[in-house]
Amino acid sequence: MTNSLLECRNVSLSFGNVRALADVSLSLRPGEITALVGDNGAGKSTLVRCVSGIHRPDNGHIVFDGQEIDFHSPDDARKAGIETVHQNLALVEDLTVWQNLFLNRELVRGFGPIAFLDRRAMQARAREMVSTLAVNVPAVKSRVRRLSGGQRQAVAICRAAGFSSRLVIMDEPTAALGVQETARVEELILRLRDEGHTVLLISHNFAQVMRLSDQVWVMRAGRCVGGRRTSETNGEEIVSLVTGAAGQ
Amino acid sequence: MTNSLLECRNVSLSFGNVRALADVSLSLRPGEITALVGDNGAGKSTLVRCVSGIHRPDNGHIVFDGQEIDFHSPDDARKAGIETVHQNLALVEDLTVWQNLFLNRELVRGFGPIAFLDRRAMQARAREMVSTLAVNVPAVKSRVRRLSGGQRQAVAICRAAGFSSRLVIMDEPTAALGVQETARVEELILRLRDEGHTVLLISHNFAQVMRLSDQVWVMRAGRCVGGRRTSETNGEEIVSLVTGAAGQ
Amino acid sequence: MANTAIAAPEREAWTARLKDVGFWAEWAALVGLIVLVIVFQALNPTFLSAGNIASMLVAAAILIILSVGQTFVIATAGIDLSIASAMTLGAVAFGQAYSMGMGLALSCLAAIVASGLVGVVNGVIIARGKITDFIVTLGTLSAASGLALILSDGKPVTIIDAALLRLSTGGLGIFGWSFVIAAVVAVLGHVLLFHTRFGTHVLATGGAAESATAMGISTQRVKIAVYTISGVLAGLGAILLVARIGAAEPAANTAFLLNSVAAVVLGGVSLFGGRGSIIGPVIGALLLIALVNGLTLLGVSQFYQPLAVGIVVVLAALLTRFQR
Amino acid sequence: MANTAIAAPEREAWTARLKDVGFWAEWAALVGLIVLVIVFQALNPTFLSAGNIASMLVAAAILIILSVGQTFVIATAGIDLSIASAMTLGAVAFGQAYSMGMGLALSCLAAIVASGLVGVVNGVIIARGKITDFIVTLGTLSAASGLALILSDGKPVTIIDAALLRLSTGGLGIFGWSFVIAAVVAVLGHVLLFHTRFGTHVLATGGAAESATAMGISTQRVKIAVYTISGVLAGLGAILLVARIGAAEPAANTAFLLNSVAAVVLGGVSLFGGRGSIIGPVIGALLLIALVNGLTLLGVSQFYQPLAVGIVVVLAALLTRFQR
Amino acid sequence: GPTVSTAGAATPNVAAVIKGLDNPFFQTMKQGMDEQAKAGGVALTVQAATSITDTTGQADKLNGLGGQPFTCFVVNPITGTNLIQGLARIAAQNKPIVNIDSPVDPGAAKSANVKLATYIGTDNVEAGKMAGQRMSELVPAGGDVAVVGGIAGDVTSGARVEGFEQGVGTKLKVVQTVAANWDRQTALTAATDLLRAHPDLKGFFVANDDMGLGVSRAIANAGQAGKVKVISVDGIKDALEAVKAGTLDGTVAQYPYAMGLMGIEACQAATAGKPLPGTVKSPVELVTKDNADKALAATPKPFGTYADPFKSLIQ
Ligand SMILES: Nc1ncnc2c1ncn2[C@@H]1O[C@H](COP(=O)(O)OP(=O)(O)OP(=O)(O)O)[C@@H](O)[C@H]1O
Ligand SMILES: Nc1ncnc2c1ncn2[C@@H]1O[C@H](COP(=O)(O)OP(=O)(O)OP(=O)(O)O)[C@@H](O)[C@H]1O
Ligand SMILES: [Mg+2]
Ligand SMILES: [Mg+2]
Repeated sequence: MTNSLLECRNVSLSFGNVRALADVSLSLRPGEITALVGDNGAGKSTLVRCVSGIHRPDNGHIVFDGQEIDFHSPDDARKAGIETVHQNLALVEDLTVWQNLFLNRELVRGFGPIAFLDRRAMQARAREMVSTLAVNVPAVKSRVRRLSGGQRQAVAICRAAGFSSRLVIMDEPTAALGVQETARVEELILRLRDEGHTVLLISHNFAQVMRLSDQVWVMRAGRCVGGRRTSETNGEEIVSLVTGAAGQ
Repeated sequence: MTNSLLECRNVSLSFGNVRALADVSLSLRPGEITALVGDNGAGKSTLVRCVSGIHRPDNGHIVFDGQEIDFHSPDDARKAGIETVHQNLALVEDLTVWQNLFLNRELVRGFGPIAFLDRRAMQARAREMVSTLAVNVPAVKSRVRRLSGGQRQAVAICRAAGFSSRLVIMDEPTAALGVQETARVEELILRLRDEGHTVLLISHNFAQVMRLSDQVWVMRAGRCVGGRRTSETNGEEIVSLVTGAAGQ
Repeated sequence: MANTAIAAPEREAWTARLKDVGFWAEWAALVGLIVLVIVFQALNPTFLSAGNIASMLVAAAILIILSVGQTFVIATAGIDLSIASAMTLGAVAFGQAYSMGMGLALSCLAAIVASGLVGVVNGVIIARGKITDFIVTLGTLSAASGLALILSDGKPVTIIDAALLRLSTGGLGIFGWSFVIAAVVAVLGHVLLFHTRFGTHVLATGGAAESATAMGISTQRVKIAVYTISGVLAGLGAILLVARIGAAEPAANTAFLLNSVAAVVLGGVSLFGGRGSIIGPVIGALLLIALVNGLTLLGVSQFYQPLAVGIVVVLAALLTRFQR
Repeated sequence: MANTAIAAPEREAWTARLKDVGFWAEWAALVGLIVLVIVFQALNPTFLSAGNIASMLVAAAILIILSVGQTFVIATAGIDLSIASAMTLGAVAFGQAYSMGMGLALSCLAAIVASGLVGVVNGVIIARGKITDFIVTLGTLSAASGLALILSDGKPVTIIDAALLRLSTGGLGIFGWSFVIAAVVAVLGHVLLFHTRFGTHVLATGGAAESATAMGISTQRVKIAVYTISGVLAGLGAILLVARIGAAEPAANTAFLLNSVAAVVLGGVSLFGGRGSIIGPVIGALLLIALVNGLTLLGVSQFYQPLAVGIVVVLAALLTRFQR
Repeated sequence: GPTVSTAGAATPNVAAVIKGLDNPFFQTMKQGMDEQAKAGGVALTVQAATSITDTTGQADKLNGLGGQPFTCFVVNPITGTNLIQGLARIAAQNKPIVNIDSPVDPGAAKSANVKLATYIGTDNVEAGKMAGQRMSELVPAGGDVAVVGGIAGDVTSGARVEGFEQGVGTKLKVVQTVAANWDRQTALTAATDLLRAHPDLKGFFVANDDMGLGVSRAIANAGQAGKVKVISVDGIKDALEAVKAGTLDGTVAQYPYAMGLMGIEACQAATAGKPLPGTVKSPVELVTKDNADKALAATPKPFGTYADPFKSLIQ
């Protein structure tokens, strides 16, 4: 595992007496789509939250782009170039689409030491982001509260994809989406890869995983129980790893 | 459509200027699994909420078991024998598993006019429900807040299946579930049918729909655009109905 | 299975519980009360004398009753800011009825009806009008105290009644009658909240109103009911107040409002609703009363008392931080 | 497409807006204010005389300033119950500094520092201690008024200062200086809330703290900041209060607390956070002041005033019901 | 005193701003005003603060009335300075201002160019002093007494307590002072605690009658009736009855009725262009069991005679 953009080494994390992550080691190659699969409660989202700076591991190291990282906040992770589409989307319902897209990334115009929001610029950029990604989202000035589940997911994905990040993490991005919307998101994921981004995709949809990913890692009960090149495996093998039917 | 348990005739409903349902007509045969598919925002959940008494249609009739119904509250629907697993699960996080299972169905022991909760009986019955359905849920006395997404979905399904209802409606019951959990829920759905319940299943997973259902209805933009016997159709035809590629 | 970690044994051992910080947090008010009692007793031995305990319990009676009412409201994620004004109105109604010669029983009924009506009005406006509890009860706080002034023409009515005097001075051993009444109210409140369908529906309404509605619970009816309970208990409080001071006055009683909310929150009940406890708020009320009593016994200057109360409230709240 | 129904045109036509009940609801306080003005003016023509408008605006100044501070706190889904006590403490600090001969400027600074410190303490305990805003600020409400009593030894200090007198009596035309200051505060508050990154983060913290955290916003820092703003504005209010009543007193000022919350809620700001407006609360404050002023002009009996205030508050809140 | 003339206004149109009406003391004051206004054919508007601590609310009320065509103003300010701003505007219109009960701070009045037509009232320190002297007669020398005040930091309460301390001098020992917020229930609880804390307590001075009745109740509840003395201030009817019944050992009656009545008289005189005396002392009487009957019979008027310099001016 020499050439890797992100590498987790023996990452562990417990919540009280729930051991959510136990010595997880895995790595992501740059420019690839890596999938992470596993049962409900296997620890996938927890691992993602460690990488994106929400949790700090109790033990272990995370190496990003050759450097060991120790994020103190999600802000650090975003600054380092890691964007995440969280499972709960992390949108603020009472803010507008453009405000959500630029949350904590607001464009400002400064007058001396005081900086004012550049609303025009943000709205224009937001419209652009939204249309470039060709996802059917509503007016950028409407509040997220008015959006349907699928539209929200689209906004969250736009936000993660819209900034020049090195690594885009997507935690079950298509769970609530219909067929058409799912197809669009899959297109987007492939486009992100083609543009040189590295993508970490979490999904319960094995067909999707087999279709999109270059590499699959499997988690079970807080452990990483194996990794396969997608081209060298098949759905059955992954299922048996997930369920623990396969000997490790 | 003579022999049907539930029949919707020209049901319409608008929220402000959003026409969520427009002249929807469909029917469910007793003892069958009927699937309802459609894009995000097509109106599926809204239709379900009309049938389960949360919304009242602006227009149209709903006939259940030969009688036209006019539910004024979800309670009426439950009393008539319609149980629903809502998309948002409708669990109360701060109550325990058994309290959620018996919510508004509490067992009481009366002393004259005063009735006290029969906690023992409810806990025992809850344990039974949970184990009969063989879904891996935790202790019935733990709060739902402590449960993982999959476990919650299981509790909501248990609640709907646990009472002797005529019709069980499930709105995307496996959206957040892993492979193993999904398999269990699918088994449960088949078991419910075998026990004589009628099931209405909403799902974005077409493979699942083809696997389980006897009949499929397709909604698009608030309209019901067609129905097929599952045995007489295939995935492609359904997709083309959903996307509107097929001429109607 | 990934899930097994969650499937804890149904009954945790008591020893394990005692080591759990969450356990202590749920009993923050009790811990605080015990600490206070130890400190005050060490500094002034009259604190735990039978006489002083008796007078603390009597002084706590009204606050306990109001806190029980407030608990029901807060359990539905509401708040009753009008509880003290409703009590004032009840007291004034009592006074007017009594001075019209309607007798004790009818006067008590007048108090309960007047305060109860404030509760019903709150409940109906909140449930049917779908307005935030805070602003509605802020409005009725003002309206009820205005009505009390109008009814009484701003004048106190002295009530001299043998039965009322016995109520406020007699009792069973160290338990004055008014405390006995408060204790009965607390027990009934506990049973209602945890052993009836209604109680479960109260908690469900506070925890997730939408889910409760989907399960066929009429959250509107629950809201109206809890505000009515709160109003009726304010009426009961009014009777005890009249008995205690021997007069029906249109005084504002603002302290009772803030103290009732503080007692509930110190008792570990979340202002976001969905969780409840009756014993907690009762202990919270005792804590607040014991604090003022102890500070007075120790001769702490009147100027230092509010500071001490503030610090204890924040410290006790810090304990509840570890809850859940 | 099913989704097109939602993709409304970005700018709704004004005519369409006027027909929309939601539009009226957002401006409930304004509608209420206009109705009140029309009614009072019809009943008593002095109501809209220049002199009366001037005195209403001056009377509203302190409340406006406190409401702006309260708006920032409420926008983060908090509530500052200590805002009036912090003002009292600020006033007392002013009085002590002034009577020590520290001069006007330093005394003003003392007021702002003292009140600001209450805000900082609130913010730090709430953010770091993760305790509910309600109980922490209830504690500091008590603690700050205790401190004010201790500092002042319970005695008011009469402040006779020409500059302060000019501040409270002079002005630009019908706009007294204190109203001018309040207006400047409101404008600055609006700019801060809607035209800076900080303002967006305040709304995000109130709307969805978890999402804000996930996007790298330090909700703790935001919380500390809004309580500090609230405290500092309470200090500014304290200076105006001292100028207005010509004395620094350790009085409780409870009415300012309830009125500041009422103004914010009447201004259409949700107590659940995430939404804000500065103009709304300002109009809410004017509404409350105009109400009392008009009732006084009409010679409505003292006893009927609380009733009238309560009814108007509930009615105005009923209007906001149609919001969203 | 200053003479103020208003251009030939035949019947005075008087506005009065007093303290909180939720207290019987100020209601009696209003009663005195109303009755004199009726008798003299004076148009009268009375407004009161929401409560006895509502300094800014009271100022707002005066400002509201200040812009209207009244010919004379009667004010009872909550503090020495809180009404200064509104008074400055009224003074600028050259309308007479009659100050009753609590005095307007002279320094503040001077700096704001406010000239008062007259001041009618009693000194709260004086009232407290009378109570203190009476207490020293009732309680053996060296005995312990406690003080129950109004809201901590309240001016009126402070002045009465200060007077009481002057009145008892070194003869008695004030062991503790508590604040009971002008509230009868709170006073009852506080007194119960004080009796427990100081078993040798011989007397209570209470800053108003309403609280005084609560304290006497606490003493009765503790079975110490007669052994512990209570003296309060105000002279409301219920308190006079309690003095008669012996549950209260005395009250210093301040006769707000007379203050209100003389306030209106002063306005009548001022409107008629008569010169007013600068300061008029309103009656204060110590009511004890001996004279309680007389006091009750006369209430709300004083039972003794008192000087009313305005009577002759408006004849
Ligand atoms: N904040 C938390 N506090 C306590 N336990 C937690 C917390 N977050 C996660 N857990 C527990 O950690 C374990 C792993 O959860 P995680 O959300 O990472 O699973 P997941 O693999 O993402 O599952 P899913 O597919 O359902 O999203 C679960 O048992 C969960 O209950
Ligand atoms: N309470 C409501 N108020 C306003 N609009 C609503 C409401 N509920 C649903 N809608 C709108 O009605 C339309 C249909 O929504 P519905 O939830 O029925 O879709 P769905 O088919 O269940 O979609 P999904 O697959 O995403 O769950 C959407 O445009 C939605 O925004
Ligand atoms: Mg997850
Ligand atoms: Mg749906």
